[in-house]
Amino acid sequence: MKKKNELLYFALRNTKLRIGMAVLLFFLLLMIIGPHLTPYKPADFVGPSSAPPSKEFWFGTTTFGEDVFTQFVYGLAPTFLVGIVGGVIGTLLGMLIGFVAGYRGGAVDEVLNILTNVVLTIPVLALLLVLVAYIPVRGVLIEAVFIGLTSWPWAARAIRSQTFSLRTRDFVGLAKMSGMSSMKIIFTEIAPNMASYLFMTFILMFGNSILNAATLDFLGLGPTEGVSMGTMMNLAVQWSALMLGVWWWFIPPGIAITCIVGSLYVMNVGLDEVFNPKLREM
Amino acid sequence: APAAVEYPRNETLYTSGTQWGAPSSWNPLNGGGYATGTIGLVYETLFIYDPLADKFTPYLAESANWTDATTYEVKIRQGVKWTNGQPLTADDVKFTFDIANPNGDTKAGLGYSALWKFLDNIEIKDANTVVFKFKENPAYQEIGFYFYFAPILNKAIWSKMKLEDITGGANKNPVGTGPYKFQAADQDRMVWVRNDAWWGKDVFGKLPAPKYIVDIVNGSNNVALGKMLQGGLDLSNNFLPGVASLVNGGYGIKTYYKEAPYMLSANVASLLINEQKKPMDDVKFRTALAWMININDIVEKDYTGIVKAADPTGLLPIWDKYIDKDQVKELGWSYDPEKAKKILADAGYKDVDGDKFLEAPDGSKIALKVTCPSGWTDWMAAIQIISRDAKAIGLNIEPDYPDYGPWRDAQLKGTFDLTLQNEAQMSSTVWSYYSWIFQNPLDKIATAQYGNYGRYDNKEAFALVDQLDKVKLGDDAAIKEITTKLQKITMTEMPTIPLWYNGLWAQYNESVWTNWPSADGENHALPAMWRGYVNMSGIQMLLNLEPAAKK
Amino acid sequence: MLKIEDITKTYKTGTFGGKDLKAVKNVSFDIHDGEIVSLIGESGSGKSTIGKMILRLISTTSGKIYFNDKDVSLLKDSELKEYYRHVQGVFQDPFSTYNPIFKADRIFSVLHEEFFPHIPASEWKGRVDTALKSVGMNPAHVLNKFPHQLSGGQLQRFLIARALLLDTKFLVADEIISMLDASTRIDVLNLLSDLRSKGLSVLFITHDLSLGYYISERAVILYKGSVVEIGETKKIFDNPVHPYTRMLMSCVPRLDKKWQDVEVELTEKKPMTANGCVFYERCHSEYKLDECAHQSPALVEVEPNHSVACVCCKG
Amino acid sequence: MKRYFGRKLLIYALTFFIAVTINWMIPRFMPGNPVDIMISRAGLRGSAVTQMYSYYMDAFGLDQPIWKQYLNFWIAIFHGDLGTSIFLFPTPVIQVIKDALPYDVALLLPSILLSWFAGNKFGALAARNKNLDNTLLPIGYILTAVPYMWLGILLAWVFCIVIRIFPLGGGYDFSMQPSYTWDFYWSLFNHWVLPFLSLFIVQFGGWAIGMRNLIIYELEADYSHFLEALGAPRKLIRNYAYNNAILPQVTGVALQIGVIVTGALATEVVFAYPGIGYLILQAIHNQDYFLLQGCFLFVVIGVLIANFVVDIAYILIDPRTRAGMTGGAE
Amino acid sequence: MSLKIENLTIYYQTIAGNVRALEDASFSLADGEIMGVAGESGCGKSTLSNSLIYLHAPMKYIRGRVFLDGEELPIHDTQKMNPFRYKKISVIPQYAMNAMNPTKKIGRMVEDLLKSRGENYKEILPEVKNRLELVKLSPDVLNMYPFELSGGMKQRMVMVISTLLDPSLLLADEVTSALDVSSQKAVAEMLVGFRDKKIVKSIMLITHDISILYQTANTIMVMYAGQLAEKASTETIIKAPRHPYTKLLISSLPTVGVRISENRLAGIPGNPPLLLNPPTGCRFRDRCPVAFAKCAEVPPFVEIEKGHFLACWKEGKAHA
Ligand SMILES: Nc1ncnc2c1ncn2[C@@H]1O[C@H](COP(=O)(O)OP(=O)(O)OP(=O)(O)O)[C@@H](O)[C@H]1O
Ligand SMILES: Nc1ncnc2c1ncn2[C@@H]1O[C@H](COP(=O)(O)OP(=O)(O)OP(=O)(O)O)[C@@H](O)[C@H]1O
Ligand SMILES: [Mg+2]
Ligand SMILES: [Mg+2]
Repeated sequence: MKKKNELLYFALRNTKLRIGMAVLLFFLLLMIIGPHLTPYKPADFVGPSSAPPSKEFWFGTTTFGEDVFTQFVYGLAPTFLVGIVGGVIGTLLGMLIGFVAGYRGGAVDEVLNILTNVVLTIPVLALLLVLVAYIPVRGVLIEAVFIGLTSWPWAARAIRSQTFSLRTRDFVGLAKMSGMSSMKIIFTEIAPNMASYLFMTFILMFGNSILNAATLDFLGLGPTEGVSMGTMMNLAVQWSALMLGVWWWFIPPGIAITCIVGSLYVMNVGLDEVFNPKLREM
Repeated sequence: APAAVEYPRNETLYTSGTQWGAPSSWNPLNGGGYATGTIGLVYETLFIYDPLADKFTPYLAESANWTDATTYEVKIRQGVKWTNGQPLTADDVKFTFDIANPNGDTKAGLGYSALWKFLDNIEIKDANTVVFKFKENPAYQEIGFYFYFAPILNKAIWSKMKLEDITGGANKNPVGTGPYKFQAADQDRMVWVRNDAWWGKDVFGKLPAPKYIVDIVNGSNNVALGKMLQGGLDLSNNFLPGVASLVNGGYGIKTYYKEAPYMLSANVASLLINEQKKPMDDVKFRTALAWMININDIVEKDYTGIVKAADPTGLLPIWDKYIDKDQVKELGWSYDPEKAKKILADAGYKDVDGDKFLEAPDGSKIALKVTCPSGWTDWMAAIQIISRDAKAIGLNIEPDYPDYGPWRDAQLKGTFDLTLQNEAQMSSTVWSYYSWIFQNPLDKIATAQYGNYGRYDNKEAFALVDQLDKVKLGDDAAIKEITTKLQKITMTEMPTIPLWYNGLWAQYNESVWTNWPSADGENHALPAMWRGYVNMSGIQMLLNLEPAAKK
Repeated sequence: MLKIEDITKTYKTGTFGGKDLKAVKNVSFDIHDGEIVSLIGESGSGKSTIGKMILRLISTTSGKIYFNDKDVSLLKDSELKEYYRHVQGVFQDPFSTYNPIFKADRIFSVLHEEFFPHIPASEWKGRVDTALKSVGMNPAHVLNKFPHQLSGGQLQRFLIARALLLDTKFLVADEIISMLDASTRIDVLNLLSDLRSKGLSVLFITHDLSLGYYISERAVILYKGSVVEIGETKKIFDNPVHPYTRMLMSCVPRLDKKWQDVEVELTEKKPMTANGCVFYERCHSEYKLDECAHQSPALVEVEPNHSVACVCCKG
Repeated sequence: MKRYFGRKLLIYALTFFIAVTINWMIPRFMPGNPVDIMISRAGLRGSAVTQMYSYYMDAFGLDQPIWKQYLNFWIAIFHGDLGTSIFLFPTPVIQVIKDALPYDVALLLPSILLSWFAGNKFGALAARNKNLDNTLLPIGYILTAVPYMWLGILLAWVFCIVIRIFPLGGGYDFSMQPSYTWDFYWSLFNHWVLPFLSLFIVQFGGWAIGMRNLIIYELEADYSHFLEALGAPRKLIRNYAYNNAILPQVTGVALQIGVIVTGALATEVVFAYPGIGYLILQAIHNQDYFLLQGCFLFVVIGVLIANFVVDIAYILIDPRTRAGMTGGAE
Repeated sequence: MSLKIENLTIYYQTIAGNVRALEDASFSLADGEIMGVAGESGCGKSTLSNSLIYLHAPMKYIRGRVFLDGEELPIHDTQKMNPFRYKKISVIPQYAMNAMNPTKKIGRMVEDLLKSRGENYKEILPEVKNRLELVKLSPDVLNMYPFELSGGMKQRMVMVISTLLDPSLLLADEVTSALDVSSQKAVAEMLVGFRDKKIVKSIMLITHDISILYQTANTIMVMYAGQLAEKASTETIIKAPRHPYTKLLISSLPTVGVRISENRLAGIPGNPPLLLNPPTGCRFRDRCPVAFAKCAEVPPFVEIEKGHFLACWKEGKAHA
């Protein structure tokens, strides 16, 4: 009990965590209430072409006269979705492979290790570009799944080595002597011990998924429907928004991605400080 | 180390917008892939065709005439030299056409091989005269098309080549008769240097003003526009969205017209309809589609006014003279959703199951996709508008953006519902447009079909297109008569729905070169380096250019 | 009850698994009902390895371990679970034996779940309380606490209580008191001894001879994975024969006698002679012979219930 | 040592094998026939279509049984033949890549190495200076979180359009021909700067943060405390911490290479810089399967080589692995 | 009088409050003296030793003064302490196994360390080799990395490093705990040797293993829960302890020759108090068999006999 309170105390006191959390919450909130703040739909041609920000169109309009603010708030959801789905899949895969490799050791470890190395050395996003280019219909979800499926190796590696050191701990031996099955030991004894680590892994995956998705979207290989921060940037660039001075179309999505991903990274460091007493500032 | 070779700004014309990948072939027979300018700057054709004036100008040919209904005598221009010093001969011309003969010795499959459908043989009358002997009843329209299309080759060089080199070789050392010679090429550029010994110097009284032409490989619109703004690009044949605001914004950027649509019309973007699928096989349904599309939104919102709405006949402005205006008034359409609704209601389309979408008269659900390749942003916006308008009258039509490959595949295999296409380009003959719509025969459609992707079947129309093909060049009355019938078919049967005319995208910067083509100036050439356009008066544009410094 | 026959354990070591390390070499001994046997040796001599092999936490490379005449290595799922009902272990570091993020008494509820799911919770609680009391703890004081809120001695007693909850017949106690304070050590030791009187057998692993002597009937002295001396504890202590045992004896810090001025040869990372006596390099015995370098001596009984593996007592 | 290299080689070989196989599968299991596309691009009609269709099918070996195509593919690879580009027909893919490769090397190597050095130095600096840590580090976080291409576009806009101090597009000035002159090098440099910067800046942030965190860990390590207790000056302790923290950063490079390659891809697109990344996108948009295969293969090879170099480098600089492999003390 | 400590009080700052790990410790250490510090885990032994050389957060200096060779040590001032460290006072830390930079050759690290302290490595090198010989290490270890050494070797290497500058006081915290009986003996004897060879003047040897202290120390100081309990010559502490805690502690130690069947030893009932909110007065009160009302006050640590200090109301009074 005491320990948890202590973590909470440090978590609440940690500036990095607080700032990161605040930024993230802000965007989450915007994602939720944003669509209610705007009377338009993202693909509606509602205003004059390329109008600068004004009272009516807070972030201005696109070349087509779409409301940038509307696109922006609607685009947040896919962005978070990619982050979460990609992050969850990546983390789960990383956990599964990391745990099994680390816990089992021996030949299983060897094989999984090679698999990890293979996926790690294949330039994943290049592969992703190639694969994604051929999928007939592309949705945010498929994109997210793809990203998740290819982003696990580093996590698997890290989790494996953690598991490796944990599995020799005596409490694992005790669990074995209590007749627990391997899977049960992994998930009830080892995993909870790495909870903070896994959480941080997820956060990094979350951020990376968003960045990867933005790159795909930007290259025109993102979802073919709906708006996301990446597709907004893609369209803005295709329609020469910056060159034509329509900066309001191009800047907000970039800032949003930077802020969201940045806040995740900052939170990660903050969490590290919370979980690791040595790094705490007294 | 060699000294730095530089192209002085005031002697160099920078162009872009044609070459989409590193220049990799200088083979004029490689229709889709030769480096910008290979035909036109280096290789020349017997004629050039000026669509704005609707005029064939003898070019490598000095003159030509039909001595009888099946005999075409072409006089080769005197004093034309290949850049390797050899003179151009009748042999070269004969050779050029002979290799494309499917029954000849070489049997190269070339863009103008189809000429041999009508051609019997080629004879050399004298050193300067070539006689083309046609079979009975030749298709004059198509023949004219091939004559300004086929690049004349140097027999001495090409006759030594193997078939695969003729059709697919890179021809890295192009020897032509044109005003420019190969200078250098790299992944991102193609450099031509002027051929000061060009025959045109005497004929036109001048050489093209730019000593060098540097064609920049397209990066992205963004980069092209950036370079344009930096003044590093004289002619951009890119589709640059938003250029309207630049033309009026004091950036020194000019277009053919001073106001909307700014650009000449180059091709027609049509809604292709798969007539083999329900309910698109119902002409009423197709008609309703035509009435429901708010083309103005596409023109104004999507294209910010740089394109023009298409005439219901789909005929480009250069073919305006063939349009039967009264008939258009009677049979044509415009945006009227109420009318579209009524047509559908009358035809028995109603919402049976209460999902706010209409069902077909037989009660089956209608759920269609209208497609365009992912990443083609202007078209993506256009089909969004179409989908929106369709939903407004109760038709469930969703936009869909497959990648180019699957999209193209669906056309070739005829598996799409509705899609956009703009293959029908400006050409020397209106036949090219109708043959694209009514491509026949249906049963023999190859996978690499060109046209009629919706598999529209109409014997009468097919016959009319054949008849049109055989009209003599310049016989406008006959053309008008036949096309009036075809216009009627297209407007009542709706094999496709013409939507808007894509522009001959051309933006120029006058800081170094002036006297660009414009509606209000004297230069009425086509401002394009696009493939197939240099020999459609694009070369004229070059000849007309003047250095800005002179002023 | 437990019979160890000629077991060997080879580890793969080196950064990339290139080398073999024989941690245990052909060790045989047995433990009878209600007996405490000490396994004594320096760090790295393979004591824990033997303990873990008995507990099936690691596999044997060769040799057999029999529990009540059953080959332990052949046990599968339910049989293995049954085995763990009777054979349990307690380890050196009480803090690492507990999962730090759970309350310490989770070890009891896990047992409940795994072995006695049919017993109602209330009855189980009663059993836990009884077990805790029998190891001298007040359940009210120690339950519902995190490991770091309990002392090492308490945690070790928890583990012993855990063994009591099962039908434990045999306990591997691996250095269970070396991390404990002097004052708590003796309590845990006494507790072990009390359990013996309830019929429990214990393999008591330690590097401290005084502890082995204090508690066990028999002792096994291990050096570099090999048994060098084995027999009744009293006999070994009163009459240590093997030079290694003697050296160990001389090094034990005692409260009654100051260290003699005997040179200690330190265990450096010295290469071992391939076939010779394991102790050859460190041996200063007057009996040291040249042949010791080539030939490892077998265990020889020097008196009843006391065997030594040294040339000095050949015949 | 042998075993270690044996295993590494196995992994590399396997990766290569899998990558090449994926590579081969790409054009075969994707919708659309590349030959159809070639033909429709050439605008052929009538009998010319069938004629050229069979000609190209034969030329690309697509008319052979699938297993044979696979075999041929491998044989061709070992002959350095990656087929012919469709989009840049008739240029051999290998030639296309050869032309683009120097640009990638010029972009990637310096950006990786320089950002690594600068980032590490900066991170170390931040770890020892509270003010720096508090003010400049957030910037580091922001930099790592910036999407590469977005930064690229901003740079292009500011430096090419607004203040016009750098050219936009291409590998060197369009008014030049390659030559061994200073002017030419200067031009190369000018075109290189912005793409380089956009890669450099983002990576720089990542390394700086990584280093800062690692150093803080090292400063809490026992050996640091021991030195402190013996009154060693902070400078020495930090030097040690830095030298130890650099080790995981080396392995970090290997992990990062794939990511950076992708980043380079986006950057090249933004600046129309004629590298492989740009080619990949063009190949995708033009269904140039063979070019795509070739590019991907080269990226894989590049990444494998880079990883191998990092592996070796790591062995050389970390005494623990070095001794472990040569048999060291034991 | 080598070391003299007056009322040294050190707390740990935690969010839950101050952990009162060392309270009013006053004692002294003579030249040539090896003083063993014994006591249960958590009683403040390491705190005492660490505070003398490197007092850092979360440790907090509360009060007290420390004199070494007559000079006051500014222990609460990290900066001012630096000149004293290593040269006057040095430490073999509890974590000796990890005390050396894992990626530097040991010789290199020693060189760096010495240079940074303004010493000339070249001049000292022969002495380094001497010392290595003293602890039975070959000079080759200077060319090795720490991971190439066994635990015992590392321990001895750190011993050599720590004492290179002949400090006046050496703090040795649990230096034998992780070692085998044989290495334990060797290391302990080497420490004594260092003192005998006057390499160090006096040693504070911290361990919970009293039998080791019996073998090596001149005096033993017993601590309990952050307070000093008793300090006397080794013989006195082992044979005639006065503090009830010491008595119980000594009587619970098994030693060779004792068998459970013959002589069942007994432990000390109860647990030491938490130092976050320790009981007032004598902290052993709750577990003490002879505690009485007076024990609610903190007993002073007084000299009851020559060299025998004690903090107990009962025992102390009886002989005062
Ligand atoms: N998992 C392992 N992998 C490789 N070697 C190991 C492993 N576990 C133990 N060893 C080695 O086997 C030998 C015996 O180890 P073991 O733990 O059994 O010794 P021990 O007698 O219990 O020592 P200690 O008193 O230090 O616990 C040692 O040299 C050790 O380094
Ligand atoms: N960093 C810290 N933060 C809070 N409390 C601490 C910290 N370090 C030690 N303590 C507390 O201070 C008290 C004394 O600790 P110290 O390490 O001095 O004990 P010790 O006698 O050396 O014990 P051991 O024998 O286990 O090393 C203990 O109660 C401990 O819980
Ligand atoms: Mg052990
Ligand atoms: Mg301590």
